[in-house]
Amino acid sequence: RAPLVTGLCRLGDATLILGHRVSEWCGHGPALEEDIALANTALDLIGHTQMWLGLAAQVEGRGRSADDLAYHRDAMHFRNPLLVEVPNGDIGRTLMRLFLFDAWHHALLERLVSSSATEIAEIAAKALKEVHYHLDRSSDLVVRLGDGSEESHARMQAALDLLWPYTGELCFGDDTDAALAEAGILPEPGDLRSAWDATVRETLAEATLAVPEGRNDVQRGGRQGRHTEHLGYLLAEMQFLQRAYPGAEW
Amino acid sequence: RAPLVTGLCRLGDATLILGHRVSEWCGHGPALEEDIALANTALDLIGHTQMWLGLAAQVEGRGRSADDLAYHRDAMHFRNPLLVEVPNGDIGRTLMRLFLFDAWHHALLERLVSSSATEIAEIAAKALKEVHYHLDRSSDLVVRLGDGSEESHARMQAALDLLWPYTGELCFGDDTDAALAEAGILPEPGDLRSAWDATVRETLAEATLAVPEGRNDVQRGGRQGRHTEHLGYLLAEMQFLQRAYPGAEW
Amino acid sequence: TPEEHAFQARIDAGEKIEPKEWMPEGYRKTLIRQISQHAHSEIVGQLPEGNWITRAPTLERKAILLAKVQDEAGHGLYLYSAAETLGISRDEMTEQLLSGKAKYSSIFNYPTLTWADMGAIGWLVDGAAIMNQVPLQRTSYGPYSRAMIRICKEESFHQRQGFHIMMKMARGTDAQREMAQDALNRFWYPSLMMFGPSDKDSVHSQQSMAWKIKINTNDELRQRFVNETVPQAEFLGLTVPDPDLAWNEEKQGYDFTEPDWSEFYEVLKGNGPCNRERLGARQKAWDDGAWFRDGLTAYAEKAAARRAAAATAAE
Amino acid sequence: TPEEHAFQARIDAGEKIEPKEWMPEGYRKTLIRQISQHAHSEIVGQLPEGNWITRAPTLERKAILLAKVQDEAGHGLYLYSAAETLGISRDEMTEQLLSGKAKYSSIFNYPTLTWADMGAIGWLVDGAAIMNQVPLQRTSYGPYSRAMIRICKEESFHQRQGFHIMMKMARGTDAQREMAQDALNRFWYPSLMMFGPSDKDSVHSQQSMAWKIKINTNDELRQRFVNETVPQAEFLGLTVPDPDLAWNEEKQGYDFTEPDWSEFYEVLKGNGPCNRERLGARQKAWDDGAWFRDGLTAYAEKAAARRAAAATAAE
Repeated sequence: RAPLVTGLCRLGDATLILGHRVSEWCGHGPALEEDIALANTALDLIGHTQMWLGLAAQVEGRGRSADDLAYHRDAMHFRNPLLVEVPNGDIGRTLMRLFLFDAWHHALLERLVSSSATEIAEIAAKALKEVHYHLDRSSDLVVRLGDGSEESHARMQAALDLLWPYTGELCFGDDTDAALAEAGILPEPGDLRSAWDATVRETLAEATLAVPEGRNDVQRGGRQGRHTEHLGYLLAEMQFLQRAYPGAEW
Repeated sequence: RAPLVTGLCRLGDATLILGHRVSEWCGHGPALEEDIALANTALDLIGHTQMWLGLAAQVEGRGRSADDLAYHRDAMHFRNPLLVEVPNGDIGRTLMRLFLFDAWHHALLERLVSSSATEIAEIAAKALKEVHYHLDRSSDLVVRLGDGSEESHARMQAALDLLWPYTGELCFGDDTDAALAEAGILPEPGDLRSAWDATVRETLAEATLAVPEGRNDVQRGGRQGRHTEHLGYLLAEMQFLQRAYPGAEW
Repeated sequence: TPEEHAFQARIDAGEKIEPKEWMPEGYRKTLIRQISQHAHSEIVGQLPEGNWITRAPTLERKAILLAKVQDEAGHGLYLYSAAETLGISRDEMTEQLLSGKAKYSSIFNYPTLTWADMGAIGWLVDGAAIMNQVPLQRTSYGPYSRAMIRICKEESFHQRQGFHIMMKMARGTDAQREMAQDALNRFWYPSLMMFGPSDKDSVHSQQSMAWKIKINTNDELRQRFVNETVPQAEFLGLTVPDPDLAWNEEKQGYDFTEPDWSEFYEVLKGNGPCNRERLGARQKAWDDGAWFRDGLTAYAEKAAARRAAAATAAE
Repeated sequence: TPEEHAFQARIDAGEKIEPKEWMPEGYRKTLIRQISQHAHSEIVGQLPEGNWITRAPTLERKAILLAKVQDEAGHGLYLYSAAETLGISRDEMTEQLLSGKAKYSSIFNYPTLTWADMGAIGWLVDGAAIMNQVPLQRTSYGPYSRAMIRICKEESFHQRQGFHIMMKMARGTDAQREMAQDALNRFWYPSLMMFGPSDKDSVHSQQSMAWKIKINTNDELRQRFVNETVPQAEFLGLTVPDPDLAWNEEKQGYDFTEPDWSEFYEVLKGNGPCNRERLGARQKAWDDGAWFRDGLTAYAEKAAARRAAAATAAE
């Protein structure tokens, strides 16, 4: 049961933290259509979070809720990959991060719809439709900005170079993953690598962006609870009300 | 007693929040000497905070400590003037804010050393020496940067223009102030205006900076608990550990 | 002129004016000013609420607030589109906003300081907006009227959500109740200002009413808002910050204290608590987004050229 | 050469070398490299701890941490000054840091993730630094030796403060104890790396020891550190993350697992968790500060010109 709780938190924490980052754009986007689309993406991700962390809390069986998990754990107990906690940077970096994440998220959900755990399969089926749209949108923008103006190309390449070392973690498994894969509950992260790779390489080629040469698994540890220095600040902000007013209802 | 607690919180909250802002520069200053000086200023201000909020807690008599006041009040109950919570901006704005504050702080402490409340007079005497040095330093830098390069002049003028509407609050009294002044405990804020004005105008003239034309009392309310949107974020960060781990000792 | 008479006759008959049809220049200009101001208000209005999205206290509240702010951006989009039918581009309107030539609702120059403000904005600010907008569903300009119908539906949903937050706060812990009361204290008079100055001081009103661009007077709407809102405040157990508030049996409405109009004009002049932050945030979004917009344009041009080349090659 | 022999004889006799005196070029270069690397470490070392100043849990802890970070900047200043006596400017050294030509201690490329890390840095990192620095008080170069004497005094104060934080955490709530153990887990091996690669893999060592720029070997110091630190961890009730750690009666010291040197070299290559953030922060401070430094220079020039003009007028 403990590995399953961890596995579900890894999913829910990833969507929660990424949803938080995306939501930071609200009202500050580069075009009105983009404001709307980013808010929509954030909304979807928070929706997934409610389902994943809700299920995690239920499996855990200690009477906690999705909100308890979101608002009452400190950074050490968060299990998201580091990629999603990196600060937004410019809109180019934000979109590149979404694309790199979406490519993985989509590959993962496509596998999860046939999880041996029916609750997981059901959540995945709901999320997959939205994430299909996310990936369509983010890959389209990566292509258009990568193959756009000189400046947009340079910014997208810089974004890719900066984020690349964080991407390997998405497909990097540990013992918990192995146990869950064994049980047919969640796929082995390594098994998603070829699908991720194919999507990413194809899109980047169309975007006229160069795949960085360095290793892409340099920055990892988030899924085991070792985060960047950024997560603590994010949580201080996100959790403030729950921490400052324990027991209040909202 | 309630007015005195408020009056002391106004002092301690001002030094706490300004100390926090200044401490954000640690390791990021424009020159090593500046890093050291800013850390030193922040340290002095946190020291004053310990004394003022310590006394506030004692006068309040509800068993709270300076730390309780610093870490367990939400923005609505903070009583600092808005000037100190404005984000740092560039080092020019940071130094200009320090100067505008120091000019007031110095005038205030010069009066407080003869407060009818001996504890206040004692704290003021200790703080005055440090603040004398702060004012020396910040006014010197305002002069040198104002009368420096074209760019440094422009930046200092922009900083002054941006901060000016917040300065009037420093010398803007309310009923609490009136009651405390009546008792000879704290001076009437309005009585500090001429000293503040003299210091500021003299220094700005030497710095070749123009005193802004608009009203300087447009932005106020902090001393009554109506803050800017910035304070909430500052407190979420500052108070995180105390909020997340209630009852722990550090 | 005969054209003007015919135009007024159509309006009096309750007909809708559509984009390609003849209209007096004053009608067009007034509508552009009014619709774009409304659009800008939706856009700038994202900011005070956006300020609490990352700090929303539960996942559900975060989702609701995100959806609401997204709706506001959507309303901005409808309204800019409606204004565009009158011959002004969205970029022109944006420039007018950023230069200060065009205004947005002053209420958004007030800060959101606690979570209760998310309730107060929904309850009071959206409530006042609806009071303004419901009659505008019957406005004479077709695209504007249709945008209003769509917007009003969503706004009343937002208002209920806001009231629900307020109720949770007002009936919550002492600290929550304190926040709720404080939010009401801070937003009450600015909400009353949303209807604009008293009719006697209001410019443009007469002609706008004849053209059915404006349906009710400012004072009528303000009175209606007070009459509806005061019992809600009582229901919440909160105190409206007006010691002179009293039911007037004769007029079947509340007597209430006028807002401080000098404050209104100060805020309008740029001296509100957040004018600089709000416009600064929009300016920054616009400036930072330039490369993004240019990049998309560059791609579109390249793609068009590639399609043209492919078409030529195929011939 | 005879000069070199005389120089070595002075060193062997325990004399201090002073700035204006003759010294071999290699001695000068090695010292510059070593002292500037140490100075850079103090400067970059402000960042991991600076990361928690705004979040320090009490006013007293905040004050202590501020004072500590201020001391580190002060140490940087002494050390840059000592290096400057060897004919390199502070700006040159800064450029070498920012270009990556000069290094700083790899330990500062690890993140500080909880408040316990403030304890771990004081206890382990400053502890290791002291172990390195105490012998250097006897180094042959006068200015360096004097800087070290001053620095060591403050560092041991910092180490005690760090240990005190660790004790509060280790003896605090469950959550605090968990943070303390986690901090030890994360900082143990990087602290062992602070002494540099094993003697057999270490370049420059022989000559540096002859010149008394280096007093002990890396492995000697590392062993000494482990011997001192393990009982402290036991006292705290924390577990050193090394299953093979064992007291060796014969050598009167602990047998311990070597750190993963491939990780060390990866971090050195720039692939540590925070290399980019640390250098990025220093680069930004430098770039953002350019106008400030230029402004002060412009003022100084104007003031000098004014003084000169006044002097001329007075003649």
